Amino acid sequence: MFGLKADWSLEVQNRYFTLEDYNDGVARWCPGCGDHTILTAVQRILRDHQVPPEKTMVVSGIGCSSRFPHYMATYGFHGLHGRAFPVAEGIKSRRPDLTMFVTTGDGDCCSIGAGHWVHAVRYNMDMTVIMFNNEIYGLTKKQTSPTSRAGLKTNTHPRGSFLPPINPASSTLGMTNASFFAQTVDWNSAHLNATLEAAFNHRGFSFVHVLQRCTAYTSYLFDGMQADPNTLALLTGPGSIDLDPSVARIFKNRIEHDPSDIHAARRVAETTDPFPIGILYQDASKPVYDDHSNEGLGTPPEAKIKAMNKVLDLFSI
Amino acid sequence: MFGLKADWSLEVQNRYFTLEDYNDGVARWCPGCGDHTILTAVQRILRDHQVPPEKTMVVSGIGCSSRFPHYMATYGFHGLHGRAFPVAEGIKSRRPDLTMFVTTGDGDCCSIGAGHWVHAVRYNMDMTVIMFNNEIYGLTKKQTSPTSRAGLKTNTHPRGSFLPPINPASSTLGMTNASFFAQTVDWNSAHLNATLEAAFNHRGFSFVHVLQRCTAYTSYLFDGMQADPNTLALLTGPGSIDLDPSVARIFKNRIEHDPSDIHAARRVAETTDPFPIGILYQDASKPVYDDHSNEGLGTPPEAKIKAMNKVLDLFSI
Amino acid sequence: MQDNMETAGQGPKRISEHIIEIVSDSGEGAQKAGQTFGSLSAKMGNGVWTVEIIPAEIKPPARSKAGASGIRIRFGDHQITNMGDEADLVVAFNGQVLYGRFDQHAYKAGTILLIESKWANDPVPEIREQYAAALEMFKEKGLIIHELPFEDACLEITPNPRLGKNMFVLGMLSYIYQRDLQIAKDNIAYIFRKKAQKVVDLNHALLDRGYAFAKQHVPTYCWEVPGRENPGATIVSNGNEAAAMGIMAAGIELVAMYPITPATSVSHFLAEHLYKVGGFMHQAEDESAAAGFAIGASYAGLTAATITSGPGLALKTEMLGLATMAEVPLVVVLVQRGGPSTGLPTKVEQSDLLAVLYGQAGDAPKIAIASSTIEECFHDVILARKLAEEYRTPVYVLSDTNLATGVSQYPRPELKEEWLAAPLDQSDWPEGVRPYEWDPNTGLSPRPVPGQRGGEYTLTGLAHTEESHVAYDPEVNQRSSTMRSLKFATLQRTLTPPEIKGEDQGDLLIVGWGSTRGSIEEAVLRAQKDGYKVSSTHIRIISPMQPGLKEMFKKFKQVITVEINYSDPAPGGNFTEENRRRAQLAQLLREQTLMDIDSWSNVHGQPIRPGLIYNEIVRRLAH
Amino acid sequence: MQDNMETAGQGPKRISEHIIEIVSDSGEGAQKAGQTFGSLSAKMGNGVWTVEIIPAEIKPPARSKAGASGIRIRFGDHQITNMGDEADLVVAFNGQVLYGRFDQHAYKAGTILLIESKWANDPVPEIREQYAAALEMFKEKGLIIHELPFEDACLEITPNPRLGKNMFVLGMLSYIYQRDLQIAKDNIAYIFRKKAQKVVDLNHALLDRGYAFAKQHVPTYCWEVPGRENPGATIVSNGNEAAAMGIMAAGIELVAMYPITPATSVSHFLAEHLYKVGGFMHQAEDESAAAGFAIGASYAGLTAATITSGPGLALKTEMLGLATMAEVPLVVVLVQRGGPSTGLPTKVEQSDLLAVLYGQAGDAPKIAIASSTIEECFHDVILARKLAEEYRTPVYVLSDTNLATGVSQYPRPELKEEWLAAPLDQSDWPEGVRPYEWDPNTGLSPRPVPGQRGGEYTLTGLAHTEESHVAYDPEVNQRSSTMRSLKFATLQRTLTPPEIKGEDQGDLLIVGWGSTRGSIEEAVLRAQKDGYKVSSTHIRIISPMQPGLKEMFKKFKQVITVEINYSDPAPGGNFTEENRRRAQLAQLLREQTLMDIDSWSNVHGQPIRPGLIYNEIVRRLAH
Ligand SMILES: Cc1ncc(C[n+]2csc(CCOP(=O)(O)OP(=O)(O)O)c2C)c(N)n1
Ligand SMILES: Cc1ncc(C[n+]2csc(CCOP(=O)(O)OP(=O)(O)O)c2C)c(N)n1
Ligand code: SF4
Ligand code: SF4
Ligand SMILES: [Mg+2]
Ligand SMILES: [Mg+2]
Repeated sequence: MFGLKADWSLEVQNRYFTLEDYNDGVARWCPGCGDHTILTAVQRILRDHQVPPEKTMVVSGIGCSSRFPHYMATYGFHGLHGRAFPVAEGIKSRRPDLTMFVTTGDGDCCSIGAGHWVHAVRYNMDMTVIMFNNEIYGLTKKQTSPTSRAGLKTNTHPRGSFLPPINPASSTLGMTNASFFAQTVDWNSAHLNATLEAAFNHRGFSFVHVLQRCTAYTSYLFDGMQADPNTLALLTGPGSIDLDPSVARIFKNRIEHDPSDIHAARRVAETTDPFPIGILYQDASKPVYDDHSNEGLGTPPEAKIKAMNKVLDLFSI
Repeated sequence: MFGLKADWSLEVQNRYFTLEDYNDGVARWCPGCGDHTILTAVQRILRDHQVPPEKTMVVSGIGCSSRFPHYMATYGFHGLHGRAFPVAEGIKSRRPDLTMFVTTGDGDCCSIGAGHWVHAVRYNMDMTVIMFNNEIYGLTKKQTSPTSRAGLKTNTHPRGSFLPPINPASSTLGMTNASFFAQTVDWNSAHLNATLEAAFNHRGFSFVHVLQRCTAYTSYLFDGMQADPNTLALLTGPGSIDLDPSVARIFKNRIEHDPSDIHAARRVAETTDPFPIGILYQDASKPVYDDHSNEGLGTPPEAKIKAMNKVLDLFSI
Repeated sequence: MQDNMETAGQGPKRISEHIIEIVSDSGEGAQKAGQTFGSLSAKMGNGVWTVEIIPAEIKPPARSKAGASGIRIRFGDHQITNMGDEADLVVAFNGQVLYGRFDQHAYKAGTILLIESKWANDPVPEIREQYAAALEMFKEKGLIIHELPFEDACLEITPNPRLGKNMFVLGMLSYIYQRDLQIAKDNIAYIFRKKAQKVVDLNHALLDRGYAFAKQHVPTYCWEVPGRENPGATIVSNGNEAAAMGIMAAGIELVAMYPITPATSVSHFLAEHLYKVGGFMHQAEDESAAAGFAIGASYAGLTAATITSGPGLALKTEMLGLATMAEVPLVVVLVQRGGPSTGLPTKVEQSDLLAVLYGQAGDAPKIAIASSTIEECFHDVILARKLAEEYRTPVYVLSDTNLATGVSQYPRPELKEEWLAAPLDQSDWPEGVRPYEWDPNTGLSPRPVPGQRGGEYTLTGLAHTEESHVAYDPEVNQRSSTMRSLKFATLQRTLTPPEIKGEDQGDLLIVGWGSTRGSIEEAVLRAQKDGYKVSSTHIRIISPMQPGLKEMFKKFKQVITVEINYSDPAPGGNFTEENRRRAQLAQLLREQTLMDIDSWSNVHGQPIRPGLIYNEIVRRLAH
Repeated sequence: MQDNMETAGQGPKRISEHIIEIVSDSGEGAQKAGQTFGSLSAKMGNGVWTVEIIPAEIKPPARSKAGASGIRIRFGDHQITNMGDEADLVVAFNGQVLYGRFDQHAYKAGTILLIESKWANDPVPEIREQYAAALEMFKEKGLIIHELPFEDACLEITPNPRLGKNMFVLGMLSYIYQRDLQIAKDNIAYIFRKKAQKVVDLNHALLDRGYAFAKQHVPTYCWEVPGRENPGATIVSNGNEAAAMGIMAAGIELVAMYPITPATSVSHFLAEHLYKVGGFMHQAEDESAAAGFAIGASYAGLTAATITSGPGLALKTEMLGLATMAEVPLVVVLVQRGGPSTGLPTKVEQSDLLAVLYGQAGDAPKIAIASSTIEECFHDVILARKLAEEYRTPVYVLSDTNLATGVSQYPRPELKEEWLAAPLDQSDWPEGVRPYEWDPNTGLSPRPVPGQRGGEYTLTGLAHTEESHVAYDPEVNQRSSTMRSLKFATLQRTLTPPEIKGEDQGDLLIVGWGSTRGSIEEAVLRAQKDGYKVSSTHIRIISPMQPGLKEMFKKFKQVITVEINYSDPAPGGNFTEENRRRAQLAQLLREQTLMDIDSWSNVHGQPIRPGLIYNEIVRRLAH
C-alpha cells in the first residue's frame, strides 16, 4: 500500500470523469431544498475541469449545508460547527495539489464561525467557499440566524428577530485581504454555475454567497425573488462573470460594475433590493498564505537531518 | 446588607468625585507604556461626568491592556482572552444604570476575539470600547498580532510576518450595524480625551481604535509618528470631535469628513499614511440591543407569579 | 408487558398497562394522534409516558426506514416512569417505517400489528412487493398481523385521508382501550379551536368512524386500563419543558444559549414565555459567548443560566473554569446526547458526567445535580439556583434526551415568591469586607455586585487574594484553592444518603443516576417480586457526592451501576481485568469507596429498557 | 545541600554539589551570568540544573519584591535532575529583590549572601533605610552576610557597571568554585562574537577583576566541585527546547499554535528553526483554529502537532473530541501551568491530567505520555508521533513549567531518518478496504489520505459505520465505540510496568508522574540512605495506564502519590475521610487498583523540592 506509484501522472491523462464520478448516493436534503442545485453545480465544475475525485476535497462544518461532502464521491471532511475554515486551511497548507471546496451555512460561517471567517479572508488561501444562506438554522429546526431578516419569526424569536441581518457582502469586503467576493442564487443554475466557475478560477479565498431556499422553513422568503428576475440586479462589465446571453437576457436590472474597485464593490454590497448578483470584488494580486505555508515542501530527508544536526549543534557543549 | 436604601438618589447628588476616586494603586505597566495615558484619559472622563465609581464597570480580556480594570477603583471584570465583549454584553443586558467601558488589545479583539467583535458591533450595546493597538502581543512577549505590520520580526515570525495587518477601521465599518468608530493615538492626550468623550456620549457600541506605544517591543514603530504630527490627519467638519483650537493647530494634515457617510468613512478607513484620527463614522439611529434586552426590567413578583401560572395552565390537564 | 396482555375475550378485559405505537411517514399526524391519546388517558386517571419517534432528517423520503415518524404511548393503572419494553400493539401506515423500530427492539413475538392494507393493491409493482416483503418479515418475527383498509374507510368521510387518518386511528384506539369519547372530542375541539367548525366536525366524524371500524374489524381487542383517583392538579410535559418552567419558577431572569439539539427546545419554550415574567433570553453567537454573557449577567447581580448539550459544553469549558475560579453563581442546564464529538445528536446518552466534573484544567470542583424524573427537571433548577448563589459557583443540572423528549404527568408545582427573590441589592457594601472574605470554616463568602458602593473590586481568573488582587505567592494560591474546595466539603456535609429501594442488604445493589431511574426501579421491583435479593439506589447529587455510600454498598454482595454510557465488555481478547474501562459513575464510586463496583451499560442511543436491566439482574443472580 | 557545605579552610575544599543564585533587578544581566556559569560547569563535567527567576511583569520597578530577576544554578559531581532545596550561596545586587525568594523558601539559615554594599551610602535616605531593613531581616533568617562593593570595583574598569557587573559576578563565582577561566573567556567571546573586540576585552577584564575581588574579599569561600568523565556528545537545553527539537526530529512538519505561556517558547524555537527542515509553523487566530488546522493537515496525510497550555487546552476541547471520534493522528504538546482558569500563567502545576483524560463529552479515550526529564521531552514527541499514527488518535505529551524552564544536559540524540518517514502516500487505496476497517482483535485500521485513488470517504464527527457513513443504529454505535476503546486496550497490552527505584517491597512507595521525578528520586535515595524502607516509581504512560501497578503496590504498607496539583488537607473541620479530594493521579490509581492510595501535593506554583518530599517520608515512617 505504501510507496510512490511510478506511473501516476501518466494514468491521470487516461481518465475521463463524468458527473456520476463525483456523486455519492442520494442526497438527503428535503425535496426542493436549494442545496441540491448547488451540489449539482459543484459536480459540474469538477467535471468541466476534469479534477480527479481523489484530488478533490470538500470541507464543511455542521448544518444541512454542511452535509454536502457526504454526497460527493471525493474526499470530504464534515467537521465541527463553525470550524470548516481552519480545517480547510490546515489541509491546504501543505497540499497545493488538492482542489479545495468549503461549504458552510449562514450560522456556521457568520455566527459561531465568524472569527475564523475574518481570518480565513485574511489568510486568502486558495479555496472556493460557498456560503449557503437560507437565513435560518435549518438542521436544528428554525432558530434565528445572524442573517435572518429583522422581524423574522423563529423558534428562538417567536415575536420576530430584533437585529438587522448580517450583510455577508459588506462584512467580507471590509475584512482585510479580501480577494474575491461574489453572490448568486440557488434557483438560477446558469448564474450559479458561471459564478462558481469564476470563483473556482480565482487563486485565493473565493467567497460565494448563495441565497438558498430552505423549503422547510424560509423558502417563502425567496418566492417573490424566484418569480420575478427583476428583484435581482446583474453585475456587468469587464471582469464580470461569463454568462450565456440567453440567460443574461432575463435580467432587466443591470449594474455596470468594476470588480477591481473595492469602494464600488462596497457600495454595491449595501444594496439588497434589487439583490446584486455576480462578482462584487476580485483582486488576484493579494498575498496568498499558501505561498508562505508551502515553503520547504519536498525537502529530502538527508537535507532535513543535516539541518536538524545544525540546530542540535547550537545546544551542544 | 440587603434591602434597598431609601436615600440612595439623594446621596448621589452630594458626592463629588476627583480623579483619585477612580484610581486604584500604581499601574504595573512598563514605564512609558501608552496604556498609562489611556488610563488617565478614562479616569478624566469619569470625573468630568461625575460617574459614581460603583456605577462604573470596566470589562477586559487578557493582555497588558486588559490589566486595565485592576488599576481602576471601580467595578472591574478581568476575564478571558478574547471574551471581553460577551461578558460586557451580559452585564449591560439588564443593567442600564451601569456605565460600561471595555478595554481590549489587538490580539484580544482582532485575533481570538474576532467572532465576538463581529457580533458586538451588531448588538450595538451601549458601551465605550477602547482597543489598544500596539501591533504586538505584549503580555506574552512579542508574538505577531493580526495588526502587526507585514514584515515585522517577532518571536513567532523571526523572519518577518507574512500577511497584511488587519485594518480595524475598515473591518469594523464593514460589519453590520456599526454605529460609532473613531481612532486616535495614545501620545496626544488632548485628542485622546476628546475622542473618548465623543465615544462616551454616543449611545451604542462606541469603538475607539488607539495606536498604543509598547515601549518593550514596538514603540519604535511609532517614534516617527510621535515626532511628526504630519503623519496624522485630523478629521474635521460637522460631527467631528471637539478639539481645543490650540491643540488642533498642530495638525497640518486635515481631512474634511462627514462621519454620517458610511462610504466616505470606509474610504478614510483605507488610508493609513497619514493616519486619520477622529470620528470616522457615527450613526445614533442604529438599533441598540439594550432596548431589546431591557424588556421587562422591574416586573414585580406578583406579576411574575401570575404570568408563570398562566404558563403552567398551558400544561395542565 | 407480557403478563398483562390478553388476546381475546368478550367485553373489555382489565389490564394493568399497555404500550402502543403509531408509526407513519413524517407529516401524517401520528404524533398528534398519540399525544391526544396520551392526554386523554392522563385525564382518565392513567399513568402515561409518551415519547416521539423522530426521523433523523427534516423531510425524509416516504415509506423509508429512515423516515419513521411516530409515537410510543405507555399507559397504565399506575405511575409510568419510562417508555417500557416491547410494544403490545402497533398501528402502522406502511411497512417500511417499521424496519428501524426492529433495530431498536421495539417489538416482540406477540405484538399486535394493525397495518394499512392498501399497499397490497398499489398500482406500482415495486410497492406491492415491498409491502409483501415487509409483512413476511414481521410474520417471521412473530407479530400478530391485521391488514386493515384505514384509508378506504377514511375516504368515506374525507377526500384527503392522508391528513385525516390520524384521528381515525385515535378513534380505533379509543374503541380498543375504551377511552371516553367525549374527552377525546373536547381535545380535538381544543386542538382545532382556531380552525373553522367544519374542521372540528370532520375530525369528530373521523374519530367516530375509527371507533366503529375497530369494533367491526378487531372486536376482540378490547381492553380496560383503569384510571387512578384524581391526584390533584397535574402538569403534563416533557423534561425540557419542565426545565424551562423550572428556570422561570426559579426566578432566573437571564438565559443565554446557542441552539443545539437536544437542549434547544428548552430555549424555544423560554423564547416564547420568559419575557412574560420579565426575563430575557439571549441567543448568542456561540456557546462560549453564551456562557460569557450569562456569567457577566450573574456577576452583575442577576440570576442567570445557560443551556447546552455536549459539543456546546466543550465550548463553554474555559468560561466555566473562570466562573469556578472567580466564584460566579451560574446555573448550567446540560441536556445530554450521544457522544463523543457530534456523535448522536438526537439520541440519549449519559456520557458527559466526567467532562462536567473534570473538563477544566486546574482544580475546578463543581456542583452537579442529575435529574431522574421529568418532575425533577423542574425542581432541580430551583435547587440549583439556590446552591449556585449560596456556594457562589456554577451548578450543573444534568438531564438527557430521554427526559427531554419523554412526556409524562406530575403534580403541578405551587409557585413560591421566595423562589423569585433577586440577589441584586444595591445598598452599601459593609466597610472592610473583602470581595472574597472566605469563612475559614466553610469557604463561603459574601459577594458585592456592581452598583454597591464600597464593594468595588476587579474580578479575575488569575490567582488572587481575598481582595481579588492578583497574587502568585505559594501561600495565597494554596489557601484560595483550599477555600474553593472547602465550599464543596461544606455542602457535602449537609447532604443525606440517597434512598434505597428495597431491602438495605442483599445480593445485588443497582446504583443509577439521571434518567434511568424509572427503568431501574421497575426492573428491580419485578426482580424482587420474582424473589431476587436486589435493591436499587439513585444518586441525585453527584458532586459533591451524597454521603453514606460505602456503608450502604457494604451490605450487598455485588454493587453495579447501570448507565447509558460506554464501558468495555467483560475481559476477553485485549480487554483484561486490568485495562477494562468502566462506566462513568462506576469510576467515581470506585475511586471514592475503593469497592469493586462494576457497571452494566451500553451506548445504543436508546433509553435503557426495564426488561434489559431485569435480564442483567437475573444473569448475575441466577446460578 | 547541608552536608556538603563547608564554611572555611585553606585551598579549595571538595564538595559534592552546591546551589547558587544570582538575583538582581531585571535588565542587569544576572541570567546571562548564570547561564554562562552553568554551561561552563557542564563543560567541566559537572551535572547542572539552572532555572531562571522571572518577574511577573515585563518591566517591573527597580529594587522591588515583584521585580526579582535572576537565576538559580545547581551543580554537582553527579547528574542533577532538579532545582534542589535551599541555596548555599546567593549573589544579590540589592536587598528588595530577595524578599520574594524567601516566600518561596529559597534560603535557609547558613546560606551565604554576597550583597552589593553601595546602598548603605545611597544619597536617598529611604533607600538607605530599605537596605538596612533588608539586611536586618536576612540576619534574622540566619543568612551569613557579606556586604561587598561590586559596583565600585567594576567602576575601575567600566563607567557603566550596571551592564558589566554580571561578568564581574561570573568572575567572583569562578574563583569561589575554581572554574576554568579559559573556558569562561571562550564563552564570553562566543556570546559577544558579533560585537567589537573591545567589548570582549572589557568583559574579560571584568571577569578577571571579579576573580581577584573574590580572592581578596572572601578568600575562604573556595570550593572544588569535581567534574565527571566526559559523557560523550551532550546537549544543554530546557524542556521546551527539547520538545521543539523532538518535534523536528520526529518529522513533524506542521505545527499549529496560538501563543500561551509557558508553551509559547516551544513555538519561538520552531518559528526560528522548523522551516530549516522543510516544516511550517502556523500561528492561528485562536487555539480552536490551531487544533483544527493541525487536524486538517493530519487528515491530509501530514505529520502534525499542536502546542498549548491549560486555557488553550480548554479551547481545543471540541476539536480534540473530533480527532478522537474520527481517528485523526495528532501530537498535542501540553506544557502545564497553574490553574484553574488563567490561574498562575508562569508557575508550575501538574493539574491538567484529568482535563486531558476526561475533558471531552462522550467516551473519548486517549493516549497520554508524561515527560519526566528534559531528555524525555525530546524523545516523548518521537514516541507520540509513532503512537498517534499507529493508533490513529491524538497523543498528549504532558510537560510543565518546571521542565519547560529548567535547563540541564543530556546525551545528544542521534537523529534517525526513519523518524522522519512521511505517512503520506498517494498510491492507490486497496479496493474494497473501508476507511475504518477495524481489526476486531485490535481496533486498528488503515487510513486513506486525500490524493489516494479509491480511498475517497467523508470524515465525520457523527456516529459512523466502517464506511464512514453517518449511522445512528444501536449496534453501529456500540461497535464503533468498542473498536475505538479496544485500540487503547491493545496498546495497554504492549506496555511494561514502570521501573521501581529501590526495593520492590517496603513501608512506603511513592508514585509520581512528570517533572517531579528528579526530586522524588533524590528524596527517596536520601531516605533510603537514612534507613527508611521507601521506594519510588514513576509512571510515564498514564493513559492507557502502564500495567502491573496493583501487584507492585501490594508489597508496600503505604502507597502515596506526590504531585503538584490540589488535594484536600487531612480530615478536619468540614473535610472528612469521605469527602476529601485526592490529587489527580491518586484518583486514577484508586479507581483502577481499589487500593487506599493517598496523595501528598501542593499548589505552591513551585517545583516540589526534594527536601519537602524527604520530610513527608520521615513524617509517614518515623514513629
Ligand atoms: C458547538 C455546536 N453548537 C451547536 C450545534 C448545533 N447546530 C448544528 S447545525 C446548527 C446551525 C445550522 O445552521 P446553518 O449553519 O445556517 O446551516 P443550515 O442547516 O441552515 O444549512 C447548529 C446550531 C453544534 N452542532 N455544535
Ligand atoms: C485562551 C488563551 N490563549 C492564550 C492566552 C495567552 N495570552 C495572554 S495575553 C495574549 C495576547 C496579548 O496581546 P494583546 O491582546 O494584543 O494585548 P497586549 O498585551 O498587547 O496589550 C495571549 C496570547 C491566554 N491567556 N488565553
Ligand atoms: S431544512 Fe431547509 S436547508 Fe435543511 S434540507 Fe430541509 S430545506 Fe434544505
Ligand atoms: S509590554 Fe508593552 S504593552 Fe505591555 S506593559 Fe510593557 S510597554 Fe505596555
Ligand atoms: Mg442556514
Ligand atoms: Mg497588543
